[in-house]
Amino acid sequence: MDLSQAIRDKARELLETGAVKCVIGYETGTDGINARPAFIYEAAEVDRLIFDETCGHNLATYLLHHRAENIAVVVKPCDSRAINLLHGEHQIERDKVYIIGVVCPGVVGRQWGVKGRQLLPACQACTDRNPVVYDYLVGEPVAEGAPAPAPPLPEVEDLERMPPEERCQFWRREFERCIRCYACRQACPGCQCTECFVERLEPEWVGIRIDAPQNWMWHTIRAFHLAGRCIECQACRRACPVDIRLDLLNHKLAWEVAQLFNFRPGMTAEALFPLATFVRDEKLGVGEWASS
Amino acid sequence: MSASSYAYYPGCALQGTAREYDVSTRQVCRRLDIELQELKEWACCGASSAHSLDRRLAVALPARELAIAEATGLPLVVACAMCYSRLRFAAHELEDEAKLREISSLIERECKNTTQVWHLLQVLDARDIPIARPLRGLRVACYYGCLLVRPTDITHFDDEDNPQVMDGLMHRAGAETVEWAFKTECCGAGMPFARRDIVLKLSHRILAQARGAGADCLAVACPMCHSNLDMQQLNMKSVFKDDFQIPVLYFTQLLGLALGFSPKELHINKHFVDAMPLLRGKGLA
Amino acid sequence: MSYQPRIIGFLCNWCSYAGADMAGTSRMSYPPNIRIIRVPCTGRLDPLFVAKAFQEGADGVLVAGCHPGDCHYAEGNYHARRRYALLHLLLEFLGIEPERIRLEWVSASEGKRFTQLVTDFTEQVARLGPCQAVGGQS
Amino acid sequence: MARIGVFICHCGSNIAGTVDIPRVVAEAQKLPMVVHAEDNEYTCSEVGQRSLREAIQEHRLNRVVIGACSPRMHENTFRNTVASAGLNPYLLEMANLREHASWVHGDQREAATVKAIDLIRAAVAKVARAQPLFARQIGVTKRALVIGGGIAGIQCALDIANAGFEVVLVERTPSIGGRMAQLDKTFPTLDCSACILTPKMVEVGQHPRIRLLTYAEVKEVRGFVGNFEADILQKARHVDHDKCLGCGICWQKCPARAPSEFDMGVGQRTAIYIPFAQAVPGKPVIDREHCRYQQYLEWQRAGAEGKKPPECRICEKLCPVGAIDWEQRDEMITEEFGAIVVATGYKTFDHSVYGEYGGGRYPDVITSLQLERLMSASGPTLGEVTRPSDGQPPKTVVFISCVGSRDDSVGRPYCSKVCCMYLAKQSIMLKEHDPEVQSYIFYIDIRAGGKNYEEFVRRAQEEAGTVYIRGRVSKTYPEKGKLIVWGEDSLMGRPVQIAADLVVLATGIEPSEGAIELAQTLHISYDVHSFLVEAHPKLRPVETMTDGVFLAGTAMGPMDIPDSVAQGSAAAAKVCGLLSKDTLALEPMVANVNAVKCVGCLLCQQVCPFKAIDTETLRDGRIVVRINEGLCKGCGLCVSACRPGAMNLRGFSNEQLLAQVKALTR
Repeated sequence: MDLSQAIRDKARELLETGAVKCVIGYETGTDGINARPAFIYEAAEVDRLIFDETCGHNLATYLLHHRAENIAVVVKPCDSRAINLLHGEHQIERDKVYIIGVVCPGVVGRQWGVKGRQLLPACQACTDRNPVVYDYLVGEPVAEGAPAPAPPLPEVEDLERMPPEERCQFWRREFERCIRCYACRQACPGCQCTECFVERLEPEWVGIRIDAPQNWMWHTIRAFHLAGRCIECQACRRACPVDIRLDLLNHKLAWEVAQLFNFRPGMTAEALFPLATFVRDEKLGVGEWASS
Repeated sequence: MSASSYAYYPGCALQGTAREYDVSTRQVCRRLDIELQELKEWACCGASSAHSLDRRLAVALPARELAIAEATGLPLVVACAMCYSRLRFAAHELEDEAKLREISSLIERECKNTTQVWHLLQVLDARDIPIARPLRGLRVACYYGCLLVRPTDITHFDDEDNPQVMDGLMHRAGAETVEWAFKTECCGAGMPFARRDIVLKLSHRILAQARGAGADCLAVACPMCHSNLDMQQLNMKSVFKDDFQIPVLYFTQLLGLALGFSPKELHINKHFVDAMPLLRGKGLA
Repeated sequence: MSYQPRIIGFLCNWCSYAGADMAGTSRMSYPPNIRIIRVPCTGRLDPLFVAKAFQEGADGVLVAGCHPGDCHYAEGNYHARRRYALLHLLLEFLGIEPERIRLEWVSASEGKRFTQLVTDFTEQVARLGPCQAVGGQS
Repeated sequence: MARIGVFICHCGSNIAGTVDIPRVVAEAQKLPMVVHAEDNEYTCSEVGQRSLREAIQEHRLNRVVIGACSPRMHENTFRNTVASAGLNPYLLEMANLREHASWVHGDQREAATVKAIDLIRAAVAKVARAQPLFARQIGVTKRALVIGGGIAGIQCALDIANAGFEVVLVERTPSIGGRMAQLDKTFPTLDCSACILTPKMVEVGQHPRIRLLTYAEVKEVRGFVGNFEADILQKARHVDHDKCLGCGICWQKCPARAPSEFDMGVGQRTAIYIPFAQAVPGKPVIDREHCRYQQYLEWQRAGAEGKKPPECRICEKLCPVGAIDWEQRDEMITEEFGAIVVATGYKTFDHSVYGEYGGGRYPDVITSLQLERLMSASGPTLGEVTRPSDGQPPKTVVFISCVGSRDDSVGRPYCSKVCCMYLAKQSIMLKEHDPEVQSYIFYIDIRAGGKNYEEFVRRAQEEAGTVYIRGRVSKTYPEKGKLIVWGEDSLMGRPVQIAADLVVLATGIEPSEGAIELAQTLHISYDVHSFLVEAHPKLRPVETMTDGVFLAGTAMGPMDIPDSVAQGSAAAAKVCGLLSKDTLALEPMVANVNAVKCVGCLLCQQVCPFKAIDTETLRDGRIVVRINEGLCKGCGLCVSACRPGAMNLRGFSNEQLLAQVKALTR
């Protein structure tokens, strides 16, 4: 059966039985090409729902705004890891969320004019095709080996090879463009704070001025707050109006967390966040200076 | 260990003094549908002398055999306890990556140290054994020797003081096994030429304990043990005035009997202490 | 005058701050560049203070606490070790030379070690020159 | 508006000799919010302190910065000074101009002066953001909980109770007495162990201020110093101890048998039993596993299939007071305490890893504690030492020391401390029991450090004729009714062989079962061997890192009876010191939560080493965290883990640290 139809059928059943108040899914946007999030409250409206390769948004983020009611949400594998993340961090009540998981064919970036077919680079490298958590699965599950972290993106490796000055120039060029609209934060399921540090006057972590050092500070803190938590759904990158390579920053940290702590966030809701624990005699390359 | 095909490393002893161990091993495995693929161009494992001469050589020699076995993609089975010990030792040493690189270049073969090394006892222990002729009434003292069990964290074989694998196989073959304390005591090993006095003393003690425990015969898994315990009985007679006349057999020979082979097919007639009167007496030959 | 790097040192109250005091009491001598901030524990120090110090113009940041197993609060330095391992990699990726950041263990009796550490670190940062990574005026 | 005063101390020439003080004062005066700056010869002197007090009043200062020595030196002094001038003591900040500037940069006047100015600037920035803090007072529940009824726990409970405080003593087995009760004699005096112990046990049982809970376990502990709450599981005894007179008819007539735990398996007990004759309380419990009636009930519950067990109930029929209560159930008792002492003791090492000694394989290889029971006049053989295999008295006995001690290969690198001495004792006692006995002791080193200990070992060698062989045993096997022991005499450099009648293994000491679970609920630390860890090995030997929780006896490591008793008393002294106070002042520099910003991710709860973070549900349904100020030690791990910035640390707030960073990077 067609994925869109399967989602519609399930959504109709859930709304008709009153199991949920709302189904969060995708519908075709006003340009007729790119999908956009859809919030369906009436069974009669379910035919608006679609699923295709333009359905990039991570809808799990919207659960943060609908904590009180029973909600169904359509998730791709990476989005499903966000659900586990939110569940593990006590941001959602699992029994209030009905998860419609979709076996993911990969998604494309925003399409201009016509629908393209080039999957996002992250999706090309991605090996996680099945959602890690769901109540109802749409599509045939793909046989998978043991989940392994994707190898570092070539661009990350290129950056690592650069001398520090070049690397910092690269990031200066990226961060200079930032207009501090915080769309990346709004799109991110990991950003849950009621008041973001960046908007606080005391302590003033980030100055109000939009300039290179303040932008640097904003992006550094944002990246570190997501270290070990980012599930690399690319929502921030997609949301960025000036196309800052936030994905590289996130990917670097996700890769390092996997290497240092053998950890991938969101694979289960119960897994212990690596910065919430420690191993007494681990060697992490810091604090190992021996005086002569 | 459920595979039916194994790479097989006989080792030098099984081509010479312990022919009967090789023959009975092949017979038993054939009957149990275990395919043994003898390693091509196999050579010395270094046993008994290399490790007292050169530490690198002691690893390089068995590592070469491990590399050859690795190329077959099959798990490796050995019958000789000395070979088992050296191969396990090498595999243990090669867990160190620097060592692995050094040795690989030394033997001019790629070795990833992925070969699983099993002793024949472990392989047979995991199989069904269709007994044709139970060894009823035969009281066996299972003698494991030192090399299979020690050091435990390298050989990963069995309890080092009171191993049970061979006893279990003998029970399945219908024999009784005696409870005794010398299953893993030293027999004198490679010293019969240099210090025959020591070998005689140690082997004599083992045989005396086996006899005291009421054994009709010993079952062994090591060619060196076998020659000490079997061949030296003649000398014990002159030194200790103690004529044991206790047959010493490879466990594969006893298992072969139970599987229905004739003593001749298992070369049981090739030992110094003749086992035939005992077997005839028990109605097993 | 030759280039003088600006170094911030965050020292835990129980071990490393006392170790720095020990260096003083023993009249040891080390380069004057380091400015020490006392914190109860390396685990108290959000690694982002280190990032903030760089953004504000520091050329090097030293964080020092009790040796593993000696934390006054039993576990603070173990958590710090994980956090700093990650921060280190993040800042390096952003173009800050890893030699500008140090997390080390100094006990209350290691005045000498503290002196050596600060001397060593100051020289190391001085060789790198001013930290340009954050860029622009702040 | 902050009005800050800055006071620069010359410290004689210690600071003034290197730092240009007038320049520092002049620079300090320019700093924002600084309304007064001065220098003093010695700020800590009476003159200096008076000047400080006067300046606070004259300039209406509400914040103070003192540039002087290390705060580790004089912070408390100056806190008291500013408090005496009416200022909150936490509105003070020190800049360490001496240890961190003048003393380490003695030859660099300019650099040291610049650094001093920077440090003053940072201190001003920090103190401007300081909040007044108040030490909260909390009440103290004047009762103590002692966990473990061995000699350490007994001594501790008695000392606390005799000082006038109530004590609840919880013991897991049916009687107090512990390991000491199992011993026949004690070294080096050869006192009869029971004779010196039982009076203390009786005193515990009769003490008006001690409540004894035997056959009970502490399951969970909540709260903090002065205010603990413990859940104690009273296991069902099936005997109503209020009715029971302890007449003993039930355990004399009970037909069911089980190996006696108290006799280390070398003797038997009945299913309704007291562990030993002098048990306190001297009233029995029914062991459900071995009781025939319980087996019958179990058979009924399982569907009444197979052979029907006898419906026994003999104890019930014979009990003159009707104390048998089949309906009794496990019961959870919750009590409040001000202090807790952990004295959970030890168990012996499982020797089965040493296959070469033959323990478990040959019946005449026994442990030293089993021999102790065989030697005891109240033991299963009434003090006649016999071989388990054939009941014959042994004539040649081999002792093997360090079985599970000083051996890294079995994960026990430590010395169990008492074995050398009890082996000497046992060899002497065997000789006294039967002059024909010859003892051999295989040892690694003889450790006899203690009052009259070395002399005692000499006595074993010279009077009892015990042969000490320095070396280890390689094999033990039976031959012709004897146990042949092979070993090495490493002093003579040759192998030895002894034909023994009995082999005794000196099994080492390791923590009791369940010690880790208890440590976890009490939140005290334990080492790699699961021994509990004291707060400081030299200076705080019976305290833990959790205020109000103390340790005594072998739960923290091997020790002998006098050390255990001393620790019991030491812990009691600490408890009494605590309970003698009506209130406790809590450390005010602890974490606090801004519930508005908290998103309830609970990461702080996961990182807190002191379990000081609870959750609460707000009226709008949000779950947020709350600091338990009694438990919080102010480490700040939660603060640095808190992404939303809801958590802060009083005295080291984010605002303050950030202000310092900015002041120092200016």
